[in-house]
Amino acid sequence: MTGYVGGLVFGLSGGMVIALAALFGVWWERKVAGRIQMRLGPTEIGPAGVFQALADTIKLLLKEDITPRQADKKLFRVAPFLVFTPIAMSLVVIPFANGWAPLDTSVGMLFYLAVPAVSVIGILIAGFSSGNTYATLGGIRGAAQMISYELPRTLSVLAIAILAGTLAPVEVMARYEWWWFPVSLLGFIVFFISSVAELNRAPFNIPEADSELVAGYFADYSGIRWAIFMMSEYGGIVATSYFGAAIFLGGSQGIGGVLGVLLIFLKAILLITVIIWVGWTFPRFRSDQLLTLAWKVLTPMALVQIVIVGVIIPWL
Amino acid sequence: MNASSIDRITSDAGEVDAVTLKITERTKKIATDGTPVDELVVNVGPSHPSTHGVCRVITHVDGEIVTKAEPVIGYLHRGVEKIAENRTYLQVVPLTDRLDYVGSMYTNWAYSRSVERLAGIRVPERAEYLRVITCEMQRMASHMMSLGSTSGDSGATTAFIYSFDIRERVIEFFEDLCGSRLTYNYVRPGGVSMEVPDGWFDDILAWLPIARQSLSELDRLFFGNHIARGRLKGIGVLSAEDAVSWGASGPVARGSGVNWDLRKHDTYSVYPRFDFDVPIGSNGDAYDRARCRLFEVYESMRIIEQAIEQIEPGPIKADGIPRLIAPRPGDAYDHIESARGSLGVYLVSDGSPRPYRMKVRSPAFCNLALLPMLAEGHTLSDLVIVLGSLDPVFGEVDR
Amino acid sequence: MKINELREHLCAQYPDLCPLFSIEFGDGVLLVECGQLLGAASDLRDLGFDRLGMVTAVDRGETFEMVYRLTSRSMSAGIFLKCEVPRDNPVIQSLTSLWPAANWHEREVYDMFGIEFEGHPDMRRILLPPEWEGYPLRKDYEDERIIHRPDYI
Amino acid sequence: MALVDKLGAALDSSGGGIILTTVDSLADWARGKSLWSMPMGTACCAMELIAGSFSKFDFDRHGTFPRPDPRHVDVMIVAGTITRKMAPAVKRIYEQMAEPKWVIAMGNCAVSGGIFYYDSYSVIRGVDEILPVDVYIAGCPPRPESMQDAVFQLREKIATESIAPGKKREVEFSLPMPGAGVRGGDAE
Repeated sequence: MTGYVGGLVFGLSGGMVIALAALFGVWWERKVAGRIQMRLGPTEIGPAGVFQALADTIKLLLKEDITPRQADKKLFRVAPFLVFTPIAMSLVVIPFANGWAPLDTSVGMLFYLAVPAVSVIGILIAGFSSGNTYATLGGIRGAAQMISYELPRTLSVLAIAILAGTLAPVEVMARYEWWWFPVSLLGFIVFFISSVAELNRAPFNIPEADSELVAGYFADYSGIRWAIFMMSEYGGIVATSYFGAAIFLGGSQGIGGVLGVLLIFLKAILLITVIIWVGWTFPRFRSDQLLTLAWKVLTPMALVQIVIVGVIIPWL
Repeated sequence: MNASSIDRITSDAGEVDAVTLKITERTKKIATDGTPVDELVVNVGPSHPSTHGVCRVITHVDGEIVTKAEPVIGYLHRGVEKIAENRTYLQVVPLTDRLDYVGSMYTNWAYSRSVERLAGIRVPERAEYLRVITCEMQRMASHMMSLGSTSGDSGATTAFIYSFDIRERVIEFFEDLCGSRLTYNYVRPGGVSMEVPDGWFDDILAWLPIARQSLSELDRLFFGNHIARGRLKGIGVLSAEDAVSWGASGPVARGSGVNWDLRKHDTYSVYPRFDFDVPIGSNGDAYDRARCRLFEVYESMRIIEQAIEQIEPGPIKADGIPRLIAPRPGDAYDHIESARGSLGVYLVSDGSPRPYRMKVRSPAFCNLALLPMLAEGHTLSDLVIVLGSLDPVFGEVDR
Repeated sequence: MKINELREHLCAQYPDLCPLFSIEFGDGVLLVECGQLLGAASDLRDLGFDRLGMVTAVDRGETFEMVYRLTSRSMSAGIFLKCEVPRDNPVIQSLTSLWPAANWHEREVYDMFGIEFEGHPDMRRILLPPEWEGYPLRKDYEDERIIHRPDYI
Repeated sequence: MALVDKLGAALDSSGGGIILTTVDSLADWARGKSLWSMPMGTACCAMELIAGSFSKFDFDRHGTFPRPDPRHVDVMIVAGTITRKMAPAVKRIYEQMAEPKWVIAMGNCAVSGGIFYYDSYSVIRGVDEILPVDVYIAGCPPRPESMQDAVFQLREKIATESIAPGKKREVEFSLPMPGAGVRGGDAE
């Protein structure tokens, strides 16, 4: 019984964290994008419009939840949760502070790489069950994209795993040394690009492609179900940025306490900002360019990275 | 900008390998029971973020590849040509504003030229200069919109906003000039409606260097991007022969290497007095069309500078134009080079103060007819790029 | 090119078209019989008028006056090609075989005037919805949905 | 019927007046501050609509953000002439929008047919022939500032709405001038 209660408490607090992360992410994105575009972004609610995303969320909660007549109703309703749950689960192994992650497991990196990938099923189901041509195309594009970027992403993380000799993110952070950064730079770039692609963020937002497919696989979702898609997107950004900051940038660098939490937070914010910056500046890839990048550029780069690390390891 | 700038388009085009997805032969997919697999029909429009207005494209796709794209137009058909038959010659001018709403000055001018030809009105020189200055600024504004929406369609929102910033400044100048941001009603039969405000020319001359700088920034931001070049190159290739036989004009024809600019080759107004070049593309793809537009903006700036230098005080309206212009019976056609190509107005008079028939030869209408040919065989993502590169304005296409 | 040079050029090349040529408001006009339209257009194309600028019609009461605007890049000139179609049998040859550009223009003329084009690959309405009744740019077009503007002149 | 409507109806019938008022004010605050717009730009006014969300005018300051997807938006801004051919599409897109939804008619064409009112055979004389319009903006085209004003006026209208179906709230505006009302909602 206590197990269930604990799970419930844990799940709810996890949900709160991801909701907060999404609220912050949305606000930050709109502010950063606004500044890039010589605008202000939201200003009205709260200081610098910080509660704008809250108003958006309340509004979306109170909106009508439409299930289109042509949709496969059961699948249509369940798809947002199939996307959201794996992404929320992946937050569990992220080290938010020095030496602490909600779930400190020895296979944390593997967990992080494997679990969010399940959300591709949700995207595919969302696209197909909508019964809408845009959504169907978006779902197919999303599946193709996410599967092809799994490989370079996993390979890129391998380099750090070899250097650290562990798969636990907390341990990696503890063992991190400054010269890992130049050595694993190639892998970091591959990780970053393929993570952006995994998250379907611009310039890899071809499943959503608002100028081609209107909104892609979630074109027919409204209200709270659409908000869940958005939350999983921003939750994914936060998770990726924290993971990248912990693994490739050294995370809290052995500094404990509030300072360490702040340090990893700042590094993650840096990565989030770069994701937003790139997303609003670059044109979108076309599907063939996307696959070319994955197979002809990123995968070889990740392999070269592994070779580099493999050459260095015996000299240590 | 001189001849080398035109070369730059040509040399630049070979820099990145053009990714061409044009399929020449397509194997018909057959289902297991022997029937051909149906293609997916995607209905793009009439309200779609990148149809630039209200165009509907019924697109048949095989996977991602467009096998057939059929544009359906007329969603903005307002019957301007019929309305004009019940208005006097001067009352038609505001209607022409609403045709090409991205570049209202052009339709004003083309219509005014037609009326002037029909009624035998001679326009004072200062008015001609003012027309050239405003229309070249309008060309800048219109091309910035086109370039911006090309980048917006390909997903680069920031580039859109940067280019719109330049456009916004031009519109501010127009607001100072005639009080309106979009529908100017400025060029009228017999001249222009208003004298320029004090210091207007100086403001423009002071702004042009800034605009050049912003333009080169935009150039680097969007065209300097590897993804953008990959998205635009080799997409929607139009051969020069097709451009001529399909009646394409403006940057669409010039991007294909058709050296045809009415300002230069069938010259009108005071254009022969200016020194400017006509940018010509070589590959005829979306990239060359967009580059042509970009370089035309530079050329427009040159023309504006020269025109402001040459302009002299004088009357801005022809003398003795009656309120009711009633030309002698007959028909006249006159055309100008708008941002989208040769824009002509055909007027038939029966001697009464109202036009008996007005027909607008809209360049965007002719250019848009190319869409099925250009989009076929490309991916769905390229369809919006091709459509954007034809730069249709539906007020003008549908009239 | 000056309009007189154009006339001389035309008369030298195609003497049979010469008497049909006139000048109006500084533009050359070639008024032909509708049966000759395709031939005359083809001749003009060979002469160097390689672009079909526009196709339109004017409601002249008993007849429709078809107006084709051809432009020449090599001569920097334009010319009108006109012919009269009877109102009771508005059928004319299509120019799509010479210029594919004629496709949409002729569809528009069909849409607005109800003139049918023989040999056109896709004779449908283009601007108005397919179920529309009547041809709006005909002078006798009536539609109860039109509100006529009070006459101020 | 959305869940929130059921909640509103239940609260209204069971006499939960105070709770209803609280929920109403929260709902109206959120709805008014986050008016995502469907840019139904058909003609000239669309240019001003685009200009409105870009650098110089920046509707995003007020939380108004253009989304091309009708399912995600709250207010449809009809900017431009609506023709008979276009009208079914506009109506259909309006029907695709999720409740609660509002319509702003931007520009003379959308208000009344504008310059095309007389003698046109194909123009719908005002989008209110096919949709319920909440705010009208005159102008041909209206300036982007008028667009912003329309958003503020729409907020005032939203402030009088209740989540209980068919119920109206009585709201006192801080600036009781006719036609002026509150600018910027309750933030000031």
